[in-house]
Amino acid sequence: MKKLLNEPVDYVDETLAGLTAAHPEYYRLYGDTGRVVARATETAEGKVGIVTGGGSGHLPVFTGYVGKGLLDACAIGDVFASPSAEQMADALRVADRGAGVLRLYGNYGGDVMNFDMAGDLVDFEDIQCTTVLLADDVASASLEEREKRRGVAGMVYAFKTAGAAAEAGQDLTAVTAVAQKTADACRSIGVALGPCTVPQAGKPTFTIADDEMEIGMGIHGEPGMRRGKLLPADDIANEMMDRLLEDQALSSGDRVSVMVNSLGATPPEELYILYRTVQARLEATGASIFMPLVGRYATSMEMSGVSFTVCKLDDELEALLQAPCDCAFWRVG
Amino acid sequence: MKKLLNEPVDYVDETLAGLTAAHPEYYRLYGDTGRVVARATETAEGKVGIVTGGGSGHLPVFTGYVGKGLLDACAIGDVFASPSAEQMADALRVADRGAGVLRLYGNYGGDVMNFDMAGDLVDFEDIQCTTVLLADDVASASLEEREKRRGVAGMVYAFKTAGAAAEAGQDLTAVTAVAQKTADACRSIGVALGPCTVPQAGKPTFTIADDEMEIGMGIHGEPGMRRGKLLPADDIANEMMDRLLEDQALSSGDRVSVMVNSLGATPPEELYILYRTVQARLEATGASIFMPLVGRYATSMEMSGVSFTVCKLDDELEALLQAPCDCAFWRVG
Amino acid sequence: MSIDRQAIVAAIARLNAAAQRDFEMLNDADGALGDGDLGITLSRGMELIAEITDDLPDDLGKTLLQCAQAFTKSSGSSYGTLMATGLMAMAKALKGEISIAPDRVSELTALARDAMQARGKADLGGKTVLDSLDAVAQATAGQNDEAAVAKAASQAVDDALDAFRNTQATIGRARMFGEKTIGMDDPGMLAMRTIVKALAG
Amino acid sequence: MSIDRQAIVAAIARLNAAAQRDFEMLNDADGALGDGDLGITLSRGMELIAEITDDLPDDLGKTLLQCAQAFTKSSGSSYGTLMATGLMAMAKALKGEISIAPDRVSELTALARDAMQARGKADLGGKTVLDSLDAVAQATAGQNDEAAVAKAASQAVDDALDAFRNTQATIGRARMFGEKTIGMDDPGMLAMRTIVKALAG
Ligand SMILES: Nc1ncnc2c1ncn2[C@@H]1O[C@H](COP(=O)(O)OP(=O)(O)O)[C@@H](O)[C@H]1O
Ligand SMILES: Nc1ncnc2c1ncn2[C@@H]1O[C@H](COP(=O)(O)OP(=O)(O)O)[C@@H](O)[C@H]1O
Ligand SMILES: [Mg+2]
Ligand SMILES: [Mg+2]
Ligand SMILES: [Mg+2]
Ligand SMILES: [Mg+2]
Repeated sequence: MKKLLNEPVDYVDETLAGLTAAHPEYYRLYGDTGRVVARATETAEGKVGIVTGGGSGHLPVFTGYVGKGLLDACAIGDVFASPSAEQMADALRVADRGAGVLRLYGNYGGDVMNFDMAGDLVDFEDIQCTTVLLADDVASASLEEREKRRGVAGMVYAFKTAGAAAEAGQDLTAVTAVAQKTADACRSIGVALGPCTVPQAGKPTFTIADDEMEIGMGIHGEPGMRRGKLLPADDIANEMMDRLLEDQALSSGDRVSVMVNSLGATPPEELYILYRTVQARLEATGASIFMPLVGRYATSMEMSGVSFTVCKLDDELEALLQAPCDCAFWRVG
Repeated sequence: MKKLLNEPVDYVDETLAGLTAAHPEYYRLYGDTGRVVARATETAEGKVGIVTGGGSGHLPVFTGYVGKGLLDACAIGDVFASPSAEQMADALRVADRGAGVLRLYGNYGGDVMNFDMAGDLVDFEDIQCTTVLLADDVASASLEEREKRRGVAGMVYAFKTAGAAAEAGQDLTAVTAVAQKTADACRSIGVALGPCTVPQAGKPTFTIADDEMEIGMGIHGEPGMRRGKLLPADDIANEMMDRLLEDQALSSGDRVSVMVNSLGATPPEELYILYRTVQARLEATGASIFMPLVGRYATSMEMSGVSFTVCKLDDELEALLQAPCDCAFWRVG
Repeated sequence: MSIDRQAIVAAIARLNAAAQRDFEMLNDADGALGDGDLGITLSRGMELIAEITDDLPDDLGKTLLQCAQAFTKSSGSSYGTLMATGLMAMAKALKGEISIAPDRVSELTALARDAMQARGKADLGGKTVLDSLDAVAQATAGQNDEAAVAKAASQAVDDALDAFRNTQATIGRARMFGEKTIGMDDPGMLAMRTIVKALAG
Repeated sequence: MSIDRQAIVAAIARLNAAAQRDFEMLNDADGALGDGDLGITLSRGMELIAEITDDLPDDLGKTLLQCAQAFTKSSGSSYGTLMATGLMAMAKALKGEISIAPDRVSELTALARDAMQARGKADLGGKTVLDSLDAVAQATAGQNDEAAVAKAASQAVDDALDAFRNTQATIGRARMFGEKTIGMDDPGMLAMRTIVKALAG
């Protein structure tokens, strides 16, 4: 394991300590366990709260997206492990300004159990909660079993649109509907070239030969659709776009945003090489591209690979996507 | 070599094609060789131009920092290789709005020769040029031979302050003075854990054992100060801060900005772990920290490692640092 | 004899000792089919409960609720959350009672099983802790002698492990291992054996 | 005999052929001590010059300026820039002239050497192309017969290689290799041998 860290057991707490020390204008820690990140300043009474949560090791996901026009709080677990229900409950508590809280997170068993339990805990405190799950990874289950899919980078779009709706003063039902619409509009797929190492595990999450790639692999190394020889970038991009366009057809007049996302180690140079093909494939359907996102938006530490997310837009989502937002990792407007 | 690319020979041109396709609001290609990136829109007549240049493979350096409040144009070579004098001359031509152009770049032999030659070429066209070289890497030569040092991440601070001065309408002499003051105020040092691969070379730039690190290594794999066993993050950060503070003493009342920069593969989690110690060491001198930058500001593709840059501020530099700027990789204000 | 605060306090001591004893075994079992943290989850949860033993009230509902909360604090791993869920379901049913007869064990176990099933959105037969609880609920049904209940429960967790050993896991992290799980014990069922045997004394 | 446009056009053909012939050798030499692109830089530069041969003017100054520009276009590698710098220095000195005698070779080579030295900010004796040029300038000084100039220049590039082979490089990428460079030829000096021998015919 080649990482810059101290004791593996302190990896997450030290990361959060550094994050909040470097950006006190954006983030503060909340609660006794130090695993809830909230906005630096309280939001106004009556604003709908948005809370996410999940395992560490995916920066900017999850904690990074706490900020104006985005999330209100986040409960963060050990690397690739769910936070506890109590920590999630704390995140719900700090996010509630009397108008209820949307739980907006990726579809992973542990996270779901704990967020449900957290809801039960704060129910006693009269905090109203709704839930929207991201299940955008087309490689993780068929379209028929869509609700079984894992949540990956598509959540960034949902953070953005729901965050903008909440910031604009929409109520819990409306904010939840925006988040659900965005979740439904997102399709993602990844390709992995190299693994990452969970600090406390000390060994790579998977092994892969020097000339191999795995299309559809999950962000924690979950098995993908096919493993094969590493192909030229254009071929990989085409194969990934085939899967996405199969799952959600596009046609003339459609508008989409697209994210070409590094899983960590893959540099922006390679993302831009891929973007050429992504753009060409989308435009070939007749769709037009709005606000493409190319960079590191949802990662798995030093994992090597990329993911593509296509988010189909309507007028409402397009407007919410370009509304202002501000956190240490992303600014719009 | 495990990279997402097509033909290695097309790596740079395809990267630039993707970059300009994804962000047409920021960047356009200029000149016949396609190796000059300029702002999407012409700046006003009379604005001092700022041009940089160097090898590819360092995004956001160099092309990424073309934008409002930053650079006007950039000549970009093959990976880790200088662009040609003719390409640099084109960058000077597109950046000149009648008020002269500052050449602001890192101290590498090939780049210096070519920028000097480019100056000779545009001299015939009555374009006035000044030069400021970044030579901030304390590991590359002693303080006595400071002018021999390599330029690394410190250039981002100089892009920012000189860019703000030019945007504010300062003349060539004043903009050059700001850049020189910033260059003089910057000290950097790196540590490498793993190499990157130049696409056309096809093999890693250096080899290093699984339990080793090299402190002071250059961004192209140039030999550093010492190679040794990988230490805990806090120890590494302390050793690097020792070198920086030795070279430029700080005392009570001083103000600095500090950059904790990933060389590429190293994830933000590790940067924040390091930031704790960086902050503690700076504050222990009595200095106060202004606008710390933690992220990927100057990279070497998928190289693993980090660099620290301390930039000592006065009122002028502090104001210029927080002035607005906007490019696809960085926004202030 | 009946189950009251004192019996629970005594049981907690046995549970804590058993969890520490089986720490490595459970981590290893979970390491083979998951992320290797089950020993940590169980022992940490029991430790947190042990810490609050002195302050436990006589009201069995409140007592179990506090035990549940200790598990929600310990970690975000599935087992801790499922345990908390089961304990909360029992706590609701026992609110206000300070002593119950052994013949309630079957009914309470079934309540926990159902609540945990709802929480984990998993069916019975998936080779999980649910199947152990189901076996216990069935084996203890109709029994009202404390020793008989203990013996039946103890036998049931062993039988459940035997019955599911050669089936394939379909739930949780173990699912990803597919056929490899055939012949291996489910870590959560092993943990429930540890718990039930400690309760049985 | 004197040096004019026609002589230059003929020389370009020989230079181009020599550069293509030594392509691999120069890449390999540069690969051992640098980034392995010197064969590419030289052959690409000569190709670009060959492409403009038909349009070269009689004015030797303008002709050499156009040759220089071809080298600035070819790449950003040091050697191309140094070549362009040397050619530009000679071009300035020859502005307006259409024919020169062989006795000017020494003086012109020295001009190129000095301009390149200024451009590369390197001292003589550093085991670079500058040392080859210096040897040529000295060996051809005072000679005014074309054959004698050619022979002296040709001998000088060989002598320079011999003289510096067992010294340590202190300039450019080769410097990073330190003592390893002792016993190895400098790639830029090898390239200058290719050039001078081709010019000598
Ligand atoms: N959805 C579920 N429903 C019922 N039992 C489950 C579920 N998920 C996990 N389990 C049980 O929990 C055990 C694993 O617990 P634990 O190690 O805490 O899980 P993890 O570390 O994967 O969150 C499994 O062996 C199984 O018995
Ligand atoms: N600063 C310098 N001054 C003089 N000669 C130099 C200088 N730098 C390089 N050279 C010469 O150029 C040769 C290498 O040329 P080239 O391969 O084009 O360099 P690079 O690829 O490193 O830019 C060296 O062998 C040396 O003779
Ligand atoms: Mg586990
Ligand atoms: Mg776990
Ligand atoms: Mg070379
Ligand atoms: Mg070169």
